[in-house]
Amino acid sequence: MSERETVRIGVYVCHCGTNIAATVDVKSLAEYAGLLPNVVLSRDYKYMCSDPGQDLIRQDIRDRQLNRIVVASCSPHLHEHTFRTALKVGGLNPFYFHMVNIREQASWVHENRAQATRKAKNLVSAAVQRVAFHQPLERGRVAIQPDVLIVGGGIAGIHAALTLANAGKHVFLVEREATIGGHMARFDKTFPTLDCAACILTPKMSAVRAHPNITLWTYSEVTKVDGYVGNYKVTVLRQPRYVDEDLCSGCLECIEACVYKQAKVPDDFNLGLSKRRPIYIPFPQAVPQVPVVDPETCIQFKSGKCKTTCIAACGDRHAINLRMEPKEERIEVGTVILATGFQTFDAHRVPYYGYGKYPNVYTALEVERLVNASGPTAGEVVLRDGRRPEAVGIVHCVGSRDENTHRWCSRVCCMYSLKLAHLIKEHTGAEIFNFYIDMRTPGKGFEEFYQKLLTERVHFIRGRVAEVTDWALDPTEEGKLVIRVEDTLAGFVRRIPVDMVVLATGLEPRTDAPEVRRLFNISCASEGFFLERHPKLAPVNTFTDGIFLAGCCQGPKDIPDTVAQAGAAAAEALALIDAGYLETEPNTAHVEEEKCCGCKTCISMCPYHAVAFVDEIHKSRVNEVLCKGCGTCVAACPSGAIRQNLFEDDEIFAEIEGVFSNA
Amino acid sequence: MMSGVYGYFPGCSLKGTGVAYEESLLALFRALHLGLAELEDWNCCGATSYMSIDERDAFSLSARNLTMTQKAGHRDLIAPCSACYLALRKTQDYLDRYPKIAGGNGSLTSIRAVRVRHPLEVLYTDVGVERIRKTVARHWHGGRVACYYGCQTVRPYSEVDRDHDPVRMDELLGAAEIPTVDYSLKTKCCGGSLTGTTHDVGVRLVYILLKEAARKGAEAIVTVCPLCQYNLDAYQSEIRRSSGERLDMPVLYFTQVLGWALGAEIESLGLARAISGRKRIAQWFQPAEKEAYV
Amino acid sequence: MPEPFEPKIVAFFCNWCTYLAADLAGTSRIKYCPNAEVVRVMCSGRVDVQFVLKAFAKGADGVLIGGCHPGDCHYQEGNYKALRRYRLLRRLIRQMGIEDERLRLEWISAAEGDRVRAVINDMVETLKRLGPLQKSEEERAHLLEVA
Amino acid sequence: MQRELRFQREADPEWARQVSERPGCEGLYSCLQCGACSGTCPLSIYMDFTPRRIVALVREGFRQDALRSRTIWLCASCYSCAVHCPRQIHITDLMYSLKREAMQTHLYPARLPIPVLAQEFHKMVGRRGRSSEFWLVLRMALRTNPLVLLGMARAGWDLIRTGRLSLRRERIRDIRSLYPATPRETA
Repeated sequence: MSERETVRIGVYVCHCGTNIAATVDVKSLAEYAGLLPNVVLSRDYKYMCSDPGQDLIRQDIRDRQLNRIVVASCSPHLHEHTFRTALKVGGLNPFYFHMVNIREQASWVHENRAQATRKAKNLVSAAVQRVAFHQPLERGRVAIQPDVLIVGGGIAGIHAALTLANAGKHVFLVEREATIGGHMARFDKTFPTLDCAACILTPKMSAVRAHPNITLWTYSEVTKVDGYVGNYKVTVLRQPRYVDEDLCSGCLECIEACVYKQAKVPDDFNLGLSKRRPIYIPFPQAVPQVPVVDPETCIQFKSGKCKTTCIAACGDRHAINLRMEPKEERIEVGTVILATGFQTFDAHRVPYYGYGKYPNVYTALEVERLVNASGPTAGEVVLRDGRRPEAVGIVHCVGSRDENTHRWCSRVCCMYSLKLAHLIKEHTGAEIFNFYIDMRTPGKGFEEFYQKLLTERVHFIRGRVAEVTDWALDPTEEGKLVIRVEDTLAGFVRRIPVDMVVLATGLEPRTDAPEVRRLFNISCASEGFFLERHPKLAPVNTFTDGIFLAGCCQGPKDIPDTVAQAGAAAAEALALIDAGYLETEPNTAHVEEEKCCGCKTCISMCPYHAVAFVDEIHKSRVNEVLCKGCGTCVAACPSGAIRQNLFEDDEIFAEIEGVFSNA
Repeated sequence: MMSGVYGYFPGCSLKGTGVAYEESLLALFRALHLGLAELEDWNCCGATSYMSIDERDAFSLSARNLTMTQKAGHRDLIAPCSACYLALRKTQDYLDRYPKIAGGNGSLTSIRAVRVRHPLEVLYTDVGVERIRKTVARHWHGGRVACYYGCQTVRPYSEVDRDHDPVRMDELLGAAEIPTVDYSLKTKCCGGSLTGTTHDVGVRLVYILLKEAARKGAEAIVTVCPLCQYNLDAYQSEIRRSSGERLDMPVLYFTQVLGWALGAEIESLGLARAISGRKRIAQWFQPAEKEAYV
Repeated sequence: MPEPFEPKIVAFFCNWCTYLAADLAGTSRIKYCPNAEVVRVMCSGRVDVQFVLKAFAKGADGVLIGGCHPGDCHYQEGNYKALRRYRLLRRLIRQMGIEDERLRLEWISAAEGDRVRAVINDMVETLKRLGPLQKSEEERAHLLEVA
Repeated sequence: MQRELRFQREADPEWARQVSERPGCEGLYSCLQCGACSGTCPLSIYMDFTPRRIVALVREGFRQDALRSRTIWLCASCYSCAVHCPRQIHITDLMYSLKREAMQTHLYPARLPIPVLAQEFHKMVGRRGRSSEFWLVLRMALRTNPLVLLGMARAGWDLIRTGRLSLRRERIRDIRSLYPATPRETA
């Protein structure tokens, strides 16, 4: 700060309604602040972040010639930007500002009013001392590359991709499986409207395929991400599917021609409920309409002695190439949308429900395939032995709301259980028993759907099923699966024999979520789903600029919410792209050349190679474009030659001293 | 700990109704060349009843046994009775988590250093399925059996096996070529002392366990707990009289069948102490001459 | 009667993990001891040896550094640099007659709001056991010199 | 006719809070009332209140109903509820805690043999350090309903026949060390 100018600090203490005022004595805090050095004005106000609150700051800057502002309110992660903008509008450099977090770090975490207030005072005094040293800073700008990467081709990725593509942006859509469509492609009907999933999904899927602005890479995974918001450098590994997407016409004759006369390989799209050939297409409406060869089971790969009738069938198109190699694509994008979805809870983890032990215990997803007209049984709901079930039990909350597995409510199970109850009853006329802890139907038309099911005379028994067993205590139970449960409303224990048990398994983060998280440098919440920047104010943003979230990778949600979120993520990306640039934080490092002794300690400190050694002058120099502003080199410099904007040594020293004002 | 000897806590039952358990356990450990040293002047574990009267007294009992184990210099204490096993482990857990039970001046000290073990788990982890398979000395010519784990050996404070679907007894018997059936009630309660207090209820539970085992084609039930064995063994004639169902099912200790398979002296397995299914036992456990030398 | 000893902790929290964890503790209304005042830095790698010594010199009874878990650093490896520096610091302060338990480095991710409580409460307990950091003026001056 | 109305004044929430602070009973308030405990309990079908309802009664402070119930005594402590509970509540330990309180306040159901057995067991082991099954059953029967002895005669004879019933009265040498002399918590 220049010597001439005298520091005139304004301190503003926020009540945040009663969030702060209830535990921190805001009046005495403001009074205390008023007595601190360089403070010319100190106020407390109900909501500093509100317009009138911000106006206060602007006016005082004008009327009282304030040149430093301290706001004591919530976390800087919430409103630092808000107040900096207020300073800017008030004609002051936005970085003559420091924020004190007396909500998350005082009023919300301490009970004793006196102690909380004392702590708040120390924090304010620290800020007042610190802000005196603040310097005017200019934000840099990074241009935003208009192309977008979307990871995951489920309904979230598809919707986001189409939204952006329709807005004229180019989208790279990367999907791990051989087709896009995700979980939704496996569903038959969707709740509560019971409209067929395929009818609403497949048109979107083909639209993706056809769209000139979308580059679709299935059977591919992102393996490397470099760079920063505006220009991420991404490497995508494309697994060989052994059928050339450009040459293949999708006639599927190769599949018919396969030497395997009938299918032998468990079909994972149908969760093993049907079989496929070594060359196959996941499902009839798959996008792209291009077969895949599975080297694990293809004879040619195993023995090299196959008649390769598939290649013959393909004829002069020569689309099948069994020597296809994995391929790496390198792309540059400005923004990324993660739509990597979820996985369903593994029912083997709750052995007392007999999944994997009793053949007629199914997971809900398996039953989705059974009721599906294009499924393994063409929509016939039959047991593995071909029998039609006469009584079916649907067990809710499998792997949800349970400290032994997952604590959270998976949000969709109640509704899809109702849907399956309806469909199974429709297909088989069986007696259906729903076993639930609490029925959760908060959504448009959801409660009405529940009502409909009640009138369809589906049984609803409130109680968490204790066990599914083949132990028969009564002749009528012989050869059946017996569900033992307390009917908590009737008030006694019941044994209900059924032919089929459906486990409503919950939603959990994908096993590889931690790796994906590291790849894109974002955080996970405690359950393992990706962490949004703010649950209400920035629900699709992450803490890494330019990386957005859509769908169940951020937490369990149904299709309507997923699509809505995907649209929001696309809009956030668009906002960045169309702005054309993003203002960067100025907290980068720079070298004071006269002090630098050329020891090169800093060079090894920087993972971004932002610090380079300039041989001519035998000193280090920081490339401020590459610098991400961590300050590690600053702390490491033995001669104190490197400085970091906003985190200058004297600023932090002042803050440390301020903490000891011993209020 | 293959070297050294295991401390051994019989508990009241193994000196009374469960004496066959003790006999066969000792025989089996001899056959495996494992040392067992009975704890000097041990006291009752307090079982389940004690907890209902006075928590602190209950923990004092096990605390004493643990302290003496440590004094005796044993790292492991084997408690074959489910009730004893649970009482000892629960005591360790509670005295650790709740200093206020231990008493301000730590008068009750939880001896974490002592590892409370169940013979089933010792056989599975310290000896191992492989060694059992290699040591098999007699071919089983009995029928299929149902492995019954009961409750407390596989519940919260236990390390014996998975609490919902234990398998270790099945695996050990499998290694000894003893065929087992899939028994859905393997962890259901036998009623414990209820057969003595609310007799009808207790016997009903026993009846269900026996009936389901028979229904699954088991010709005998194998247990790991003296109380389970007693309940299932002692009331079959009563059930026969009241329900008219022909039940005469041997109820054995896993130490008896494994002892047999691993070549322990037959007369030391306490087989004569069975009440039900004596005929079947007599047939199954007679040594075929040629196999005596295997 | 004299007020019971309330230790004073200066906590340097990294912006991306530990500071967010503290925010989470706040939004989850988790209650913990009010003895720690947080200084926000972008990365635990920014925490300079001098900051720690300065804090002790100024009268801190303990210093806590909070960073992202290994492998999770927002800046790839700043937390490893912090770890190295921390090891050295522990030795240094020991030589200066400061018990090394008074300096603590913890990895706390954005999801671990409750860990903030656990760590701070535990540290307060430790410091209460150790008692206030007794330093004569000269000693403090010396600390400042080194800083 | 039995009135099935409860006035709030009959509830004792303070007692509920105290229970929730006893070792093992911490989970009390996190109960979902899902009934997994009752469903898996082998004895719930004989109880006057299912375990779930006991938790509900305790949590709402209906002390008398909970302490007078047969339920707490029928619990054979197989811990099945504890391993099934989605909130990891130690229901078995809650039952123990209620049994002890029912004992101390003499609220346990009259002529129910289970509490009697517990008392006799506690006495016997307290005096001798070990329990002798024969004498234990005998004392319990004499104090409740001697007729049960007839029912047990057969089983008893079988045991004697197979040498599994010893009439010896076990005793440990160092009886003093059984309960370390510490005054009960005063603070």
